[in-house]
Amino acid sequence: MSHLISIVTENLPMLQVVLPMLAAPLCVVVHHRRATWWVALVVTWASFANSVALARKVYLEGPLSYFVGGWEPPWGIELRIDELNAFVLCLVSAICAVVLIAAPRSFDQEVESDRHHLAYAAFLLCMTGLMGIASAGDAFNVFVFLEISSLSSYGLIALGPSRRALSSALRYLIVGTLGGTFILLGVGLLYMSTGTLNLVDLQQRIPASDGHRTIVVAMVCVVVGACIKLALVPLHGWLPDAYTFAPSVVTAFLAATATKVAFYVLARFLFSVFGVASSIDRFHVDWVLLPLALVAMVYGAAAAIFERDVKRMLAYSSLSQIGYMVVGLALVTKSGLTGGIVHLVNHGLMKCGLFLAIACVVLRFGSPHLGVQRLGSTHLDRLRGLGRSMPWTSAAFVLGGLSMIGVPATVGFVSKWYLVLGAFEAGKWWVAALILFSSALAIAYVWKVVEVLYFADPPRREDEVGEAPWWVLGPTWVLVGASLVFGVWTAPTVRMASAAAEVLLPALAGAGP
Amino acid sequence: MGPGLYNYWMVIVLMMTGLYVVLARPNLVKKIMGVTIFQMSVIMLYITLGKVAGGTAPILIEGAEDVAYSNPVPHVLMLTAIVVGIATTALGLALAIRVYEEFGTLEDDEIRDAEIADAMAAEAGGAD
Amino acid sequence: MTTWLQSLPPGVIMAVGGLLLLALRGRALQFGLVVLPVVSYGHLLALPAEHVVQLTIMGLDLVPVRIDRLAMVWGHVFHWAAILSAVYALHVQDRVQHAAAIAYAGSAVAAVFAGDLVTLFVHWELTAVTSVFLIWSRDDRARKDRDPEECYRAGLRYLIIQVASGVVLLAGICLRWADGGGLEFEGLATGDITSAPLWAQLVFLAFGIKAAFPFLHNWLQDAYPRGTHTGTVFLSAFTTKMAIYALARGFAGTDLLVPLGVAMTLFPIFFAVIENDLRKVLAYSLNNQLGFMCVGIGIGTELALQGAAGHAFAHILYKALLFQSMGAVLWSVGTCKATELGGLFKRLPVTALCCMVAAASISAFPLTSGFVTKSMTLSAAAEGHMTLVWLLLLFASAGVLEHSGIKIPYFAFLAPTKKDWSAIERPPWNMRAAMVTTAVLCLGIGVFPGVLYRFLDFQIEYEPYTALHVVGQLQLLLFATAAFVWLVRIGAYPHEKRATILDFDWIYRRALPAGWDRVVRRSSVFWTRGGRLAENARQDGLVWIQRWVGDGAALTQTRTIRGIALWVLAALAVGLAWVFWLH
Amino acid sequence: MTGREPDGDGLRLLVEPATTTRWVRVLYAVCVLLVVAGEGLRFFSHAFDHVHYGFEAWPGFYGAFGFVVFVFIVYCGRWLRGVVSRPESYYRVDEPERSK
Repeated sequence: MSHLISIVTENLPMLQVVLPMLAAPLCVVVHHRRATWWVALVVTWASFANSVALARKVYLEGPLSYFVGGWEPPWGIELRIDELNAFVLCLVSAICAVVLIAAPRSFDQEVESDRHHLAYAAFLLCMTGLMGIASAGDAFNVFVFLEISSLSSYGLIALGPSRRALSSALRYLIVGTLGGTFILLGVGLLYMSTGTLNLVDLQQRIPASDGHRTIVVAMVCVVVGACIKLALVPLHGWLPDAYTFAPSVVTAFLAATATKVAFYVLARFLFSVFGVASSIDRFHVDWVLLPLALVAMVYGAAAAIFERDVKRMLAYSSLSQIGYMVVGLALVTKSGLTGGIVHLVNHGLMKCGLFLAIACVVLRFGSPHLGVQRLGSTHLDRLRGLGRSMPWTSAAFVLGGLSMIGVPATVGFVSKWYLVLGAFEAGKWWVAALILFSSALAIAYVWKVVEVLYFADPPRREDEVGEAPWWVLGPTWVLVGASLVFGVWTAPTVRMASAAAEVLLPALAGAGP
Repeated sequence: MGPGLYNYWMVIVLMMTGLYVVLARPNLVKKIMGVTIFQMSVIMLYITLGKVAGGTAPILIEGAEDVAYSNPVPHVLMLTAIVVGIATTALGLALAIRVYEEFGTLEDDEIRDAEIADAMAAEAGGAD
Repeated sequence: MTTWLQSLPPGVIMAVGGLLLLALRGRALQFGLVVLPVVSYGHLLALPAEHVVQLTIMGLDLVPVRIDRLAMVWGHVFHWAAILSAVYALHVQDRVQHAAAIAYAGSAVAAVFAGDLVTLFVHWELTAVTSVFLIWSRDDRARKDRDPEECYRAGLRYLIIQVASGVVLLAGICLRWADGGGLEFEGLATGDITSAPLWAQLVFLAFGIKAAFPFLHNWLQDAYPRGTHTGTVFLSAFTTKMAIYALARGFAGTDLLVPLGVAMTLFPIFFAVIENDLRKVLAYSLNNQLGFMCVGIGIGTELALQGAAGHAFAHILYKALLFQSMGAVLWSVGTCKATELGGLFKRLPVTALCCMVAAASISAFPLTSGFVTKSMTLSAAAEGHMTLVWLLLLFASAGVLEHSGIKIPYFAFLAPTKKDWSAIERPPWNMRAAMVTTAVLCLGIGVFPGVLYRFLDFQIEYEPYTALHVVGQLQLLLFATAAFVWLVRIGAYPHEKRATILDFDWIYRRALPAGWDRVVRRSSVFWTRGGRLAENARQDGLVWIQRWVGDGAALTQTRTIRGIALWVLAALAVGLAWVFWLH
Repeated sequence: MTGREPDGDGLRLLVEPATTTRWVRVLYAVCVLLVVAGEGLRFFSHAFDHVHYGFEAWPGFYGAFGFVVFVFIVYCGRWLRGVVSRPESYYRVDEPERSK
């Protein structure tokens, strides 16, 4: 028995990737709606426990390397977990675990019943990919896992109930593949000039090549590829449609994880692999990213104000929030980076909660975008007076919205606090002003929904509906609750994020919080 | 232009061809093909950079001491990349079939117009 | 366990518990409504008299709890007000209103015990967002006075101004923090505020908005008459007095407060004379009372500060009682317009008597609470040899008698009327119980001021009952009453009229929008052109933004793959150009 | 939920026109008495020795001050009404035109 336990504890880094990967085909084989769900549920929770255990180990004992099959690099595949990875892994597995609880009720309505097992399989594969990206120790496996997660997410999006889900998925597929291939190209060029794929080795060898043209092109390819996956304006074209038409639970899952992992890739390559000396000091990538991020911040929020479909509104709000994260990265200060990384988790929590609240609404009003001749159930006019008939859902939405604005005692405030602090550290007060301006825009779009929820009369009496089932409402409140808890009890997230920021910016360690 | 760079030029030609097809052709299947060509160009790049001048296949031969081998790693990597490429193409084509069933066309801009029409019809249809 | 309870900020039980009321109904709701403030008060009393809790969050040294003599005055009276108002509101079956009211009271209490500015800011904003529901609520009997649309808009204006106050406060805090200052909430400035640093001025302004300084005051008269009949009782107790506390804590001895306070005591008097809505009269009267407290804080001597604190204490009770009695009228009759009322004495004798006790208290008749506290401020002014201030405050005292002492009870209960009230319902027992209890408290403080002083741990034994003081005050009040009678008899006293009385809010509700209109539409040729451009810019600006990012607009429409891929290529090209240029 | 308060008839004395005149006379009488009481204080105690201002010791100062101020306030109010009084519907949202 103890032997078994030691096998498990020694293979923690691998297990969290392998478990969902093995469970995915199992789901296809089992082919039973509820049974596959149980399989997926057990596996995701196991992975979650695994990530937490791993994170604990990393914080106690420092970064750890795992050699797949016992082959040491450069021949074998290395999984390398440090403070940054552990943080991302915890977020991804936690979101997967919580979202999956809500999945069956929501799938029942939005996905054809003989495809549920496939949906769970794709879900698990996507999780595999995301966990893999976040734990891979070499550049090529980052690409492979990226493709695994992307391919399965195209499939998941295409499961959406409307025909527009198909076209959105196909668009995402083509653009996403371009992005993935750019990363592959960049990795090839890196290998060409350094002869290694291992991230740590790359980090050591790149300074020696001193801005070799091949490496520079590789940097551009990787950054552009990651930005497509990250949906940084103006490379965001695929995101609003994909989020709007995917099944509600899938949107909640992807919004909270996929873009976050892409952000991780971007940060990892810019700061660790290419190094601050090359990417920032020499080629000033931050000068390009910062304006784009600021535009994203304001553009996303402005578009969300006018958007009348709440799901799509949240998608635009995501663009804005991605802008915040990239701002944190492009400030290149300890506080800014901490803010960006902590926002990665914070935004994951609150946006996932908000999209699940939308899933609750969809459950009560019937599938969104089903018929051509009627409003989708996520249209603003459908939410009129919902504060009375669905008080818990509405309250969750309001709390998530407050977090989106950045009201104190919510996680949104914590992120923005560090971002503003970072802006001042960098001497860019105007960035801080823009962050506040964009928060003001957030008030407008959140208020728009609150006004409809609480101050508009329901269109008709028979439209009065009951509250959503607790299977969906529960996870929603877990996430909204977490976004309040971590808004007050900021120590765990902020400490992890600042440790992660130190990994990326070792030169600045000791400065800032 | 030495012969050593020939492959790289072809990589660039293929890459540009692929991207051009994605951009210029509204037909979704052609776009998928464009993406595939683009991927192939990158695969060719990897294969090319693994080649060592005068090198032979990386199979250990007993007794042959001074044989130059080509680098096997990029080849191995590309096995995975090809699988990824095939999966992408397959999924893309499958989606294209479903899109055609639903929209009755494969032209990107026509699909877009149909989607906008969907949205407007829903808005006009009202809450019920 | 004990330590856990000790580090729990007072009021949080109400602030958090209030939200739980949302889940309750019927008896459980009523039970929770009354029990929460009682439990919260018990918690406060169980804490040590001098007590500080420190906490570090995100690198900020916070003091969520700081209990001392000054804060305790407000701690006591806020809880009394919360309990009495809760009893008063017991008959209302509206979860949202109750939850908002209790959470509001709780955050106000927590604000008073905040030891640092950040904690203060959080509660400062919480009181704003919770209290607004008392204005928005639609479940109320006062249909005539509370048009839903108007209540909504008034609530929105109220919310904007209240939140703006918090934002100004936050700006001040940030500036101070950026200057390397601490966050402690204590003695922020004194003496000449105009030469104080900018952050102190901002904080002063933030406090001033909630304390209803002249020109910042209109939210008070705008919003309070729109509250529900029970909601306004809550509103009257907390927001403004919290601001008074903040001023006493942060800006004691700030000279500017004296002229500001005097102005606050004076101008509402004249508006109150002609206002028809009796709850709005009370709102003006509230503003006037705040002036007395501001003067006390501005003088800044021990006696003056004690007077301000004592006055706040007494004021919360009698002002609550006045709003309670008007709430009872509202509940019974459905309106509080003076033109609609009169002669209610016969049908609502208990309410009328309580109202008169409150009226006597606010006018500072001997043997009532106002007498013992207001005179402290006057004495402090006299001892500081501020003759003009003293005279003006005396003037204001006569004014208080006019609007709150005579006008309210006279027009509601005594004025001749042809209306027959025999059919109206009498207020339920809980409203009457709350009113009678509050009235007893008002009289009790007036009769036994020493008990109050000891209870509040005042340092100076001030003796209000000197023969000269009593006789002088009675002369002032009764001669003024005689003047009222005389004016009514000769027909010089203005009749009540249904009207809207313009005040400073006219500036932002009418003048600015209309002025914009004028500039744009009706001016000389030059301005017409420029104005049209400006107007077009305003309208077109929105249209323009919408054209780009509106629903289904150019930048938000579903894109073709070509559109997306073009951006990708552009990004790649720009990226390559960028790095090669730098290379 | 109607309370059982005593009907107001017993208190009618307070508001009947005939009795109000009597109450008013009582009020005037008390006012005169108060001035007398003030003067009494001057002769029989040291109350006026400690006043802050000299004018406080003038006979009937407080009474006169209260009377004059009250009349002043009321007349100011009448004047103010002419300046700031508007129809009740002035701010009414649905009738913006009428108020102009």
